[in-house]
Amino acid sequence: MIRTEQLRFAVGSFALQDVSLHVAPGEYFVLLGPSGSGKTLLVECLCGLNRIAGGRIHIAGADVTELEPRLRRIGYLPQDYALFPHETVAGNVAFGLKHRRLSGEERQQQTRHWTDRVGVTHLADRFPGRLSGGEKQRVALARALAVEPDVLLLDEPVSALDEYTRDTLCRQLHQLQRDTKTTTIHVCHNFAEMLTVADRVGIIDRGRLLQVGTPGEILQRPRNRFVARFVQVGNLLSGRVTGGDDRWLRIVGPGGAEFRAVAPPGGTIPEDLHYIIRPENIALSAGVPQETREGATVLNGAIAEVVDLGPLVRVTVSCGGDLDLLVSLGKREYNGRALRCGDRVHVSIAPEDVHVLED
Amino acid sequence: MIRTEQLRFAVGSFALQDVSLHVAPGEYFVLLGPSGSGKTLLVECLCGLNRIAGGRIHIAGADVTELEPRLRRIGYLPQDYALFPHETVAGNVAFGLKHRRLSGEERQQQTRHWTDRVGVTHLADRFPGRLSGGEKQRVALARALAVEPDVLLLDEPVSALDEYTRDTLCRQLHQLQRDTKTTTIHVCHNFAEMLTVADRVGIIDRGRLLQVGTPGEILQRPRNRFVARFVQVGNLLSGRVTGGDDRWLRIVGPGGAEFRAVAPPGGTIPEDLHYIIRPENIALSAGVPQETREGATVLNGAIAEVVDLGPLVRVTVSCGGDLDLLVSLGKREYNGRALRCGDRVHVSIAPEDVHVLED
Amino acid sequence: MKNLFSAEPRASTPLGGLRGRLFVLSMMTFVGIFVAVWVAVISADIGYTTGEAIDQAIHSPEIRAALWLSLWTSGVTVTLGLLFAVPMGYALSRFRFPGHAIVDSIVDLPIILPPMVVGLSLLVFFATGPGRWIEEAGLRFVFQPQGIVLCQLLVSASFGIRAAKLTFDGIDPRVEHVAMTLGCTRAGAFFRVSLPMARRGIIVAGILIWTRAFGIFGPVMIFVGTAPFKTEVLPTTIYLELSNGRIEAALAVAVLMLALASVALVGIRMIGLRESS
Amino acid sequence: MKNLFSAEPRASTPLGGLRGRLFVLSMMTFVGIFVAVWVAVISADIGYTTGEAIDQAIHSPEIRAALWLSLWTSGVTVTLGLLFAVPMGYALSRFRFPGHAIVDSIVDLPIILPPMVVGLSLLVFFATGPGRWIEEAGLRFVFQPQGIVLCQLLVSASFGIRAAKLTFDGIDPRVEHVAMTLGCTRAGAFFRVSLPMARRGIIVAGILIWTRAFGIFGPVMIFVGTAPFKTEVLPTTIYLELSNGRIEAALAVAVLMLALASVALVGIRMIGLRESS
Repeated sequence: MIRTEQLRFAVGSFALQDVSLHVAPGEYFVLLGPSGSGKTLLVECLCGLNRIAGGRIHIAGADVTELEPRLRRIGYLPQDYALFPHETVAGNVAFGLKHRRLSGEERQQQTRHWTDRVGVTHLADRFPGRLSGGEKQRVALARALAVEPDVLLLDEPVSALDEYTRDTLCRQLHQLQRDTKTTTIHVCHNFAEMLTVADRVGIIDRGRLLQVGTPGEILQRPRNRFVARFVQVGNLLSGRVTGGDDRWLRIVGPGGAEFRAVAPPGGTIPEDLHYIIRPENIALSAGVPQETREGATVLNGAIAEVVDLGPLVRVTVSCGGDLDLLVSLGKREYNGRALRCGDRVHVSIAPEDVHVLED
Repeated sequence: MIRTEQLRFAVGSFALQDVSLHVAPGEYFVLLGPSGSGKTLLVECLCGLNRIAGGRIHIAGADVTELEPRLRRIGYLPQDYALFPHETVAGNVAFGLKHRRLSGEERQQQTRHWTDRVGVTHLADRFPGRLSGGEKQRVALARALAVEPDVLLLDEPVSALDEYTRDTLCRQLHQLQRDTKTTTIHVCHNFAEMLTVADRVGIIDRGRLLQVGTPGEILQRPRNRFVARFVQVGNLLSGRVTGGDDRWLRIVGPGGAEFRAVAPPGGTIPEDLHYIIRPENIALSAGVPQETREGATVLNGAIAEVVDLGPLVRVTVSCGGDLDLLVSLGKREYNGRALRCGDRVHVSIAPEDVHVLED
Repeated sequence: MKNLFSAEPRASTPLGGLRGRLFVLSMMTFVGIFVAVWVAVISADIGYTTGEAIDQAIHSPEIRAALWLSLWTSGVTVTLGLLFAVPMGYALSRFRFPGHAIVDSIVDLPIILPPMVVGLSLLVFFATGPGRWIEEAGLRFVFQPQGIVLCQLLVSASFGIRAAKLTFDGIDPRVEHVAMTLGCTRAGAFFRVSLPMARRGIIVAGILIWTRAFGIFGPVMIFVGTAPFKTEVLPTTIYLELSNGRIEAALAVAVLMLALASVALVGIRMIGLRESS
Repeated sequence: MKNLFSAEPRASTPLGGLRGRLFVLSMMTFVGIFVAVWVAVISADIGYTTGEAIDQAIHSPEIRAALWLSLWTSGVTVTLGLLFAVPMGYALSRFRFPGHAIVDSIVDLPIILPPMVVGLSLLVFFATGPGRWIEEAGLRFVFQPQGIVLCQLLVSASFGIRAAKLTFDGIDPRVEHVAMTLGCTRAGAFFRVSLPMARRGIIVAGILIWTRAFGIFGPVMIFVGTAPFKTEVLPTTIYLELSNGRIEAALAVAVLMLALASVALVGIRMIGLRESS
């Protein structure tokens, strides 16, 4: 539905570099990156608010690279919503309809339809200055959807809201997108927010698209160290390859611990590399584990810290040397045992869960 | 170490109302509330930056209510750090030492000690304008700690930082506090941030301290609906009391489901009430559960949504009527089963896990 | 415009001991002196004038003519000034073009420049080269009422342009961006969104232009002279009446101007306050 | 001060069709006319004057005396003006006190007021009540050089106060708060933190006061007269030379003032730019 090819754009010393992106019809795509990564610039380029220096942009099959914003058939919800303060809620929602050949009555109906849809009809005569953050967001959404765009571009749609209303509004957003089947690109910097809505996600940093995939792929198989850190992978370790066969790579990590990892497909493998082990993939047991998967590394260590995060408990296991491993347990798993700081425990890690990074 | 009694302060239409707080020596206390709840105002009152309208403030046993900020022996780290832009990093850290009777050499030693401690010695000659957010935070921390305060007041110390550096800096902060044993009050609006550092936590809203307790207490036993929503309790339900005995209360909830709850201690129980069930306390099984705890409610429903949050999987179970229950499973728990949208499942909820709110 | 005419300071009154109170007191002393001086000066004006003098002044045909000339010239100046201020303020706020910094400096120049220099420059301009050509073509300014408008415009337009630029700077470009994605052209976004949003700032810009234009004296005197009934504006009247020893008449005119300026000031502050609330 | 003298607009140049380009063009037309007018006027000045005329002007004892008088009076005014501007700007920015809005309005008044009214008001003040008493006590202002300073101060101090207030508004009070928790009194926090942080804004405030003070004419003429070698400042020189038909001399003085104003403008812009970077 929306496709960019080798999109390039520079401003000052910052540049978007050869961004190639493809979002399928009806897909909810999240563009995730830290502040200053170029997310907003990219969205502005897609809107036609910045003239790109190179590459093409296609929306709904048509090349819109040279088209003005008003002809691109996009819905745009910028940061802080940018409602028109001199128009009422109804006036805001109806704004885009004035450029259609509609009778006054049709326009009213349409406006009413969309204010109903997002649940702000009771606020129709208010001015934006007197709305709460969540109400503003919904009005901006209705305004963008009222023109029935091919693509909806949401720039940090919940960042301005209070922590505890974000989750609710994210879910409403997702539901609305499911109902209207509008192709959506949602820009955000919050990893947890992405997980609640995304069909697919693209990680962006310093103007480059680093990895695109489903949330699960990004989570379990980050491509490089930046992505790994950004998705808070828990255990990001360095090591040196000491050998390997056609199945497994042997890596000596911090403290001399030896891990086996599934060899990454293709290409040469550097001698020094980085790899991740997700905290939920590490098994924890008091005694030496009886059943382990083939090739698993078993280490013993002491519990250094236990942090109760509610549904999740994060345990830090100190395995000697510089090797501190984060292990996460579900609350029920944790309740079954009595783990305390200082307890000696064993951890086991299967080769499938040791994921080698590209850099 | 720091104690307020019935502290009152009003500005415009907002007021801090009878805030009584007690933080023990060496404790890491988090003041958690949404924006506009009065957290920052309260910290400013503790600093002596606002003249309070009523009540007393004690620090280290002394009544400081009428004392100027400079005499209160506090370290203050405001939002955005407020470094002195016309002083170097070393100048910032040394700022408070100029009011001590120290020789130039002692002052340099002290400054060096604290820049070392937070790891910014290599930046000593830089001006704040050229530091990253994380570096600024550490300089501000060194500046506040250099005067060896009785109490350290941190106002949103990591909110200005990138999502993925927050966690690291929070842990460093916590470690530093453990090492220096400085009594600390840390203001924040982020629930997850609180969990990683807090010994105890106070929830504040609209100028009132709503609940004080350990993170676990707040999580499992929120006092009222505001706290429950704020700590994202997952399942906040309303119901009507239909009966009960000395052990359990019977509550009919949405969709006619009957729950048993441990009767809250003392006081009269209203007929209509709200209660919470944490997602990690709900057991999920495909068949009718064989073992349930005494008095447990067993419901059957269909899986409406499965969201993979990495270490955690959030499952929405639709139990008919208006009753949608969120259930959270640890990743390993989840991996053991093959749950799909539409599957029929049973959930069981023990009376101990149905917590009745005060309002 | 809350930057130029702002309201209450932020809340926070740190506790201070005796030294803190002395510090606040010493700073407030300067405030007190400043206020006292102005109150004394204005009181002297008002105390010394009489209703009768003002009444006489208003009924003097010469002063009436000057008042009328002042009003219509400053009215035209405000209109023309805003005609420049709105597009220029917008262009300086939104467009990036080569020489932006130079244009910005040229806009600032009249704010910095001594007004007498402007008057003399106009005189020289119309005495030489292209200026003389314009005069000879029949567009006469020197010693003409329309010359007053020109003087006023050159001296005051920049204040309007600055105010308009500040206003547009304060309007998030994203509201225009949204309007463009909703079907507006750039012009459409300007007229349907930015201009309505800027209306208060534009009114303030107009008042600022007006106060400058209305009070101008030096440049007007050297460019169009002080001919009664022809090029005499109210500040000229003060000068002429004073020269003729009629201090009461001069004072009556001054009090009139003071009253008008106060109305303008109250207008600006009310608009500013409503905006910030 | 980047609010008053600001730099480049924010980046973003939306795509526009023909209509978009026409819109931009029409707005830029106004910019073009404005720039063209000023370039023409200033060029006429510079084209018509000669090095010889400027040389003569500088060597004329009368003009030298006027230049010297202008320089020292404006210098004293800047000093006194800043002496008021810094504490008043700080007090208006930081302290809440009853009558804050009224004081704020009184500070704005001289910005709005026609300068001639200020001159006349001073004349009236010193001719009546307490003013006459001051004059009789030996503190003479009317028709005295020190009267020039008084005129300049009343007309220009407000610009400095506004600029100082804006500067302190732009300094986060939290830096003072931190300083206070680190052992400073309120005064200590002001002198060790806010004042050093405000130094560029204060320099700009000083330049603004100076440009006003240096260019003042009308009020000076009516309050202290136009006596050569005694109360003749440079703007007066322009008037006197022109009255005597020596337009070259007047122009030479005007070009001199133009040059000084340009230096002031460049100074402000450079300080502003360095601050925003």
